[in-house]
This record gives sequence, C-alpha cells and structure tokens, in this order.
Amino acid sequence: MINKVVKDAHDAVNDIHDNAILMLGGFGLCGIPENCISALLKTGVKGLTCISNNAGVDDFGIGLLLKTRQVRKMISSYVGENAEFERQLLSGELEVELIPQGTLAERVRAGGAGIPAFFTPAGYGTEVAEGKEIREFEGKKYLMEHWLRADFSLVKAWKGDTSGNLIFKGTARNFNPMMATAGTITIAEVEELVPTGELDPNQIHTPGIFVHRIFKGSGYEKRIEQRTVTRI
Amino acid sequence: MINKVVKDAHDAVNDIHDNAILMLGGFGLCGIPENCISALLKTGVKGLTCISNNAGVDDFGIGLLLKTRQVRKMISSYVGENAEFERQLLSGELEVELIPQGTLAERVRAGGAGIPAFFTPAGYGTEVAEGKEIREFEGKKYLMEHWLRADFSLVKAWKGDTSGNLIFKGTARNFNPMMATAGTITIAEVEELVPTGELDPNQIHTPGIFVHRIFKGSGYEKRIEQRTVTRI
Amino acid sequence: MLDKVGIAKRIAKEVRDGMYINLGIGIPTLVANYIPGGMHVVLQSENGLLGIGPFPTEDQIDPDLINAGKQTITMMPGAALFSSAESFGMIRSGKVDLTILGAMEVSERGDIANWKIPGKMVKGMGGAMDLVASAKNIIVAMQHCSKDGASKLLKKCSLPLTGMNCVKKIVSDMAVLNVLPEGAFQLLERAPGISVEQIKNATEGKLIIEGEIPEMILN
Amino acid sequence: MLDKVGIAKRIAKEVRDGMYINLGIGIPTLVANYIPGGMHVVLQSENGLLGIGPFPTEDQIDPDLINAGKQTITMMPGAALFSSAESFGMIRSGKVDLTILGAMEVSERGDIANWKIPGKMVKGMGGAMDLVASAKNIIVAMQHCSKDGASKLLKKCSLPLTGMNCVKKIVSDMAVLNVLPEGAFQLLERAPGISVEQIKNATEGKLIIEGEIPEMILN
Repeated sequence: MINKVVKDAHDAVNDIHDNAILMLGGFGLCGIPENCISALLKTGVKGLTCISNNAGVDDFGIGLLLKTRQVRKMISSYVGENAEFERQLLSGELEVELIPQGTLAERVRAGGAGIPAFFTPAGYGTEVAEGKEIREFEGKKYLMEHWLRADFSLVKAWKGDTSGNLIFKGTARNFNPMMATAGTITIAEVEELVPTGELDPNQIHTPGIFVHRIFKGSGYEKRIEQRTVTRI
Repeated sequence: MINKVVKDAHDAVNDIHDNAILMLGGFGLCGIPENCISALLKTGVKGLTCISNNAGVDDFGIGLLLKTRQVRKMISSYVGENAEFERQLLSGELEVELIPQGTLAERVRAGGAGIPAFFTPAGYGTEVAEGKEIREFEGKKYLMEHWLRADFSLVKAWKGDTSGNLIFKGTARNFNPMMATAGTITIAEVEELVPTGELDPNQIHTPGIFVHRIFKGSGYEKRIEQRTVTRI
Repeated sequence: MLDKVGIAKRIAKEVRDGMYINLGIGIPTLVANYIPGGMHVVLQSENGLLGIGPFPTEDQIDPDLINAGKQTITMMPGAALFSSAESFGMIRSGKVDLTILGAMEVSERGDIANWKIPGKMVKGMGGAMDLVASAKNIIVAMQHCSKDGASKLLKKCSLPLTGMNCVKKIVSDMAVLNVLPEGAFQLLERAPGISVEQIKNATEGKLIIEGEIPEMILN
Repeated sequence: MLDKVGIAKRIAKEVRDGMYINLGIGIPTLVANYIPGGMHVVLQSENGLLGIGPFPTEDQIDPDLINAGKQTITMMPGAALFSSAESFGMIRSGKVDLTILGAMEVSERGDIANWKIPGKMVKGMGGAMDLVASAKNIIVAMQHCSKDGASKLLKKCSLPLTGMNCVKKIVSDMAVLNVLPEGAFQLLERAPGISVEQIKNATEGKLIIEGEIPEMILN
C-alpha cells in the first residue's frame, strides 16, 4: 500500500496557496477539521474560497478564519450563528453563495464521481433556479446543477490508516466522505492513526485512493453548539 | 423500529407480477439473490425485465429464469458465459440492452437518489451515444443518461436486522446497495438475520428505510465462476 | 388558539405506524414527544441518521452525535448512519414518508416561504428546499396570522419561496386545513374555542368550508 | 515477437511507485506478476475493491471475493471494499492513475475498439467504456497484426468503438508506441529481433520514426 502519512497539520496544509478553493467537512461544529483550521490560521493564507455546509461560530471552526479575514467567499447551505460573518457580509468584505443542502451534498458527490452535471428538483420555482436550465422529467420540473471540486479538501475522520483509508463516527460523517472524493489534494486528520491492515476492509467509509495526506490530529475540542439533555 | 421480516423467499416474491421490472444485485454469480431467484422459478411469473450487471450462467443465477423463459428483457453490461441466453437472443425471443457498467451503476444510483438524469463521459463517440444528448463541460464531451428504477429490487446481503438494515461482505456488495435504493419494493435476503439493535449503526451499508421485506435465506450455493488458486 | 405544544400534539395525530419522518427545527421537533406509544416510526435527521432517539443524559452526551438542529441526541436501536449525500438521496427519492416543517407563509397553491425575509440577514435555506421539493407528504406547522394580525395563509406568498406546490396539509394555531391541488385551503378542523368565522377572517387565500367543521381532538 | 508474458513484462516497466492501477482481463492481468518488488502500487477491481492480492490458496478461497474477471482473489493489507457506483465514481473522477487493457484495434487518433465484432455474439462492454472515457493514462496491450497479417494499428478503426481519443500508449508484440494528440503512432521501441521496417509494414496508421529506435529491455 501507499504511505500517505505527513508529520502534522502544518506539513499537511503548508502548501495551500492564496485564493485556493477549499472544501471543509463537518455539519455545524460536528466533524470539522479542527487541526487543519488551526494550522491555516498560522500559515496566514488569504483569499480562500471555503465550501462547507456551515461557517462555524464566532470563535470556533471556520469562524476563526473569518475573524482573521482569510476567507474571501463562503459556499454553504446555512451560515447562522456567526456575528462576525454577518458583519463582513453586510459590509461587502465577504462573498457568500447559498446552496440547498442536498444540492450542495450532491454537487460535491458529483465532483468526486466525475459527473459534471445532474438534475435535482430542489429550488425549482425559487430564486435558486434563476439562470439555471430547467427540464421536465415524468411531469416534474428539475434544475440542472454542476459539480463542485476543490484544490484542497480538508476532512476529519475518527480512524484512519497509513494508506489513507478512513472511518467516520456518528453524525460526524456528514459531508466528509463526499468532500474527500472531490479534492485535487485531500487532507485527512484523524483521531486515531493505525498501521495499514488494521482496519476491516468492509468497514471503510472512504477508500485511501481519495486521500493524499493523513495525520493524527491532537487536542480535539469537539465543541457542542446545542447542548440538549434529558432531565431525569 | 419497523419490522420488515417476511417468512421466506416465497412470501417475499409472491406478489411480483407478470411483466414486472426487476433489479437483481450481484456481479457474475457473486452476491446474487439465490433464494429469490429460486422462488421466482416456482411462482412462474413471466415477461420479466431484469436489470442486472450480468445474466448468470446456463444453470445458475438469472440463467435459471432464462431457461424457463420467464425473462423478456435483460438490461446488463456483460452477458457472456451463457449459451441459452445467446440462443434466445439470436432467435429474437429475448431482448437485451447493453449499458456500460459504470453508467449502469450510476443510473441505478440516480434512481435511488431522486436524480432523473446526469452526464457521463462513458460511451461518447460510440454507438452507446446514438440518440443521446451530448454536452461539453470544460472541453470534454458527455452523454446525458437517465435514472433506472424497478418495481422490485432483489438484493443479497451478508447480515441484516429485522428493521431492514444491511451489511454486505467482500465484493458481494457490488450493485446491491444501489439497487436496494432504487426499488419501489426492495426485498433483501440475508445469510444472517439478527434482532434490531445488534448491528453497529456506523457499519451499516444500506439503511433499513430502503428495504421493505427481509428474510433469512438458506442453502446458499455461492457458485464460483473462475476458481483461480495460487499453487504453493 | 393552540400553543406550540398544541400544534405539535395535533400533528402527532397524523403520524401512522411504520412511517419514516423528517422533523424540522422548532415546533416540528416537539412532535416526537407526542407520537402515541406502540407506534413504530423512524425519525430521519438529514445530517446523516435514521433512528433519532431522545436527548442524552449528561453522561451520554456525544459531540459526534447531533441532529440537524445541531442538538446533542442519542440513537434508537436499529439506527443507521450515513453521509449527507446518501441522506438527501433518500429524501429526493421519496423514501421519507412524512416531512413536518415550519413556515412563514403558505399560498393556496401549496407554495411555501420559510427561509428568507428581504432586508434581514439571510442565513440560508439549509435542507428545506430539498425537503419540500421531494417529500411525498408535507405538513406545515405555523401561526395562522402574524403578530399584527395579517394572514399567513395567502393567495400568493409575499416572501421568497422555498418551494412550489408542495404543502399538502397545514396545522396552524387556529385550524387544520388541506391544501387542494386546484388551489385552495380546505378547512378540516377548528382549534378549541375558535369559530369558523374567525378562521375565515384570518385566511387571505381561497378557503373552502363544507358542512360542519368539527373542533379538533387533541388527546 | 513478444509473447503475452513479454508484453506484460514490458508494460510492467511503465508502472511507477504510488500508482493506483486498473488491470483489464487477459494480458493486463499478467502485468501484476512483473511489477518490481519494493514498488508500492494498489490494484483496483471495478466490481468494488482497492488492493487486489494474489490468487488464494485452496483453503483461502472465498466466493464472496472475486475480481472483475470473476476470478477468486485475496485482499492486500489496507484493502478497501465499496459498491460499483463508488468504484466507477473513482474511475470517472480520474483517481485511478493507470488503466491497462487489451484492444482489437487502435487508431492513430487513439480511438480504441475492443468490445464488439459485427456478426458475432455481442457479450457487452462491461466497464471498458467507462474506463477508457475517464482514465488519465491508458496503455493498451495488443497484437500488432491479426492472424492473417492485417494491421490492427489503423488510420481509423473498422470495428465499433469503445472510446475516442483515449489511448496514450501501446505495447504490442512488435513495438512500444505513443499515440500523439495530432493523430499518429510514434515508434519508441522495437521488440527483440524486430526491425523498424517490419513495424512500418505492420502499421497502417501514420507512423512517426525519429532517430535510432532502441530495442526494448525487458528485465
């Protein structure tokens, strides 16, 4: 097998250049590449386009990169929970493109599956359809949507092996598997990095062919946005 | 959870009607729904359209249904290894539609994902492209292909639970997961049927929402087409 | 007038045994609490889970297990996890039997607006556009009127749409109504203490009232 | 003239460390036997496996583990299993670095025909059309001429095509050739004992011969 291990987050993201297009896995703050984001704060790369379902919160996740003005454009389905984001958007410092969540997921999946365009019903009859080709199939209207791909995809997995095979945990899977397929360079940070051969081939969520660099992350905070409990 | 268990193969396939469109999982004879095929031989249903990557061999798999003339049309990517198939095809008793394997897989996946059409490069410049819409994206030519769906999808899994969650084994996974998503009624036969709650939610390949009926199959033959061994 | 819990209770009566259900944020989430015991349903969370369980106890909390509202949750036995692409695949292909979500406006043709208010910060549509475009059966939980008394059941939505011709049923604080394909709200039930006349006055869109309209039964 | 093993050995020299490779049925499958030790490559099987291992011993045989040629196989440590849709997803998106497959004809423009002979029973294209339409780098293993001496390296294919403008390199029993984008075969190497003149005579399509053409080195 092919060894994909890099030393740490800095080595993994160090060549991400100004104005790069990134994909970042995660839903809310669940399953986000915390270590890669921290490393990007340090490299100071600027003008990033970030494709990510959400934009983090003011002091965590992509919100950290917004605060340092490293992000030029966000492509997301929902960007609430972030005051700095709102300020930059209203002042015109930040560009934002909102995409229905299922369309976003499918466009990323298409990027990783070599499908340049497909039809989806989401957004027909709404402003999302403006300027898009509309087709009827079996009496229902659909929009044509295009693939999304990235220069670098940053994903977070639970376990990974040195060949780049990944296993996610719980709902931290979310956008990570598709994004792993759609990056020219895919960087995976994992909580547990095991030697090749230790993961069951039948349980792998992302085959190593999609992963170019892998490292063991550290100090995961895994912040919770809505701490809801059952009172007994 | 919702109980999907039926008694046996006969109960699972008994309402499959003449001229139904079926999908059958498997690649070669690997991962095919052996028990469902046997039960269809007994119900004697006729005029079937079978969407399946291959057509079995003379005396096993879909080949059995060809011998009894229960199949009107095959939609496949490769149909070798079957003399009776060849005879029926040349005599005009059987219709066959050949589709590139990746296009077949993606069309079935699209059927189960609510995507009525998509673009793929496979077959551009060949007779597969005849009559199809051609589009250029980023300088490369693609064909528009449509989704495939079935009245009944017959899939074979390794383990399943009473809620219909499925886990496949080895390369017996192949077309089974997509076909499970694309059936109006999806019938799963499994080698091992466990109570709901026994499968790890993180290891499930096909969520139970796609499966309408499940039963424990018996007497699996798992015939091998090309027995190749390393001589030590 | 029903409160939020009342609306949730009434919607819970629409649930049938064996259903796969997606519950939106807000009132729809409350519906889970009132589904009759013994009924087997599976709740879908579009971020990648079938089989949402109750909120966790303090020692069960897992930051890697949240619902689409980003709340910590648990899983029911028989749950399954998957990616966002697979999740919306099952939504688009109509495998989810019932979608319950909130709305700011609904039109008599079943158009729904629930994601954007011009002049206000736009947070995004999340999964709402995918859900309304694909669900076989959509029930909307909403207030019949705005705070200043203006109807939210309209001839035509004034806000940017989330989807067209998709809402099948509305449970408001005042009434239960079907949305008919020909473009009308059909009054089915009144909230306790609310008269047909009050509902008429609160509904701008075409309202069809046939025969005696019963008061809803909540328990 | 090279035999099948000779062609496989020469193709094996095109393999680079770190490659993901899809090997077609026939001669291409043999290539795996000649990849230099110490080189780390991963073999993809389009029915859903990365990391094909050697054929099993009798007691290792598993009917649930086969390659795209339906042969029983084993898995290498670090292997991964997936569905056919995911498999062709990675093929279409160019993640497979090298595709090696057989051909009945190749044209000087890189068109390939390898699935159908008019008048003969058509078995199907399997995954070949997807592979040739998507692979970044395609090497074809083939006989330079048919049994009756007719060239198979043509101006234009006479058989129904599998794909257009896709073949980058050919290793035949007589030569190694690049297929140039402008539409020509560029002779790179001669098989042991084969002269440039013989290759000229065996090639119907435009052949470019520049400078001295070395004999190939097989080991």
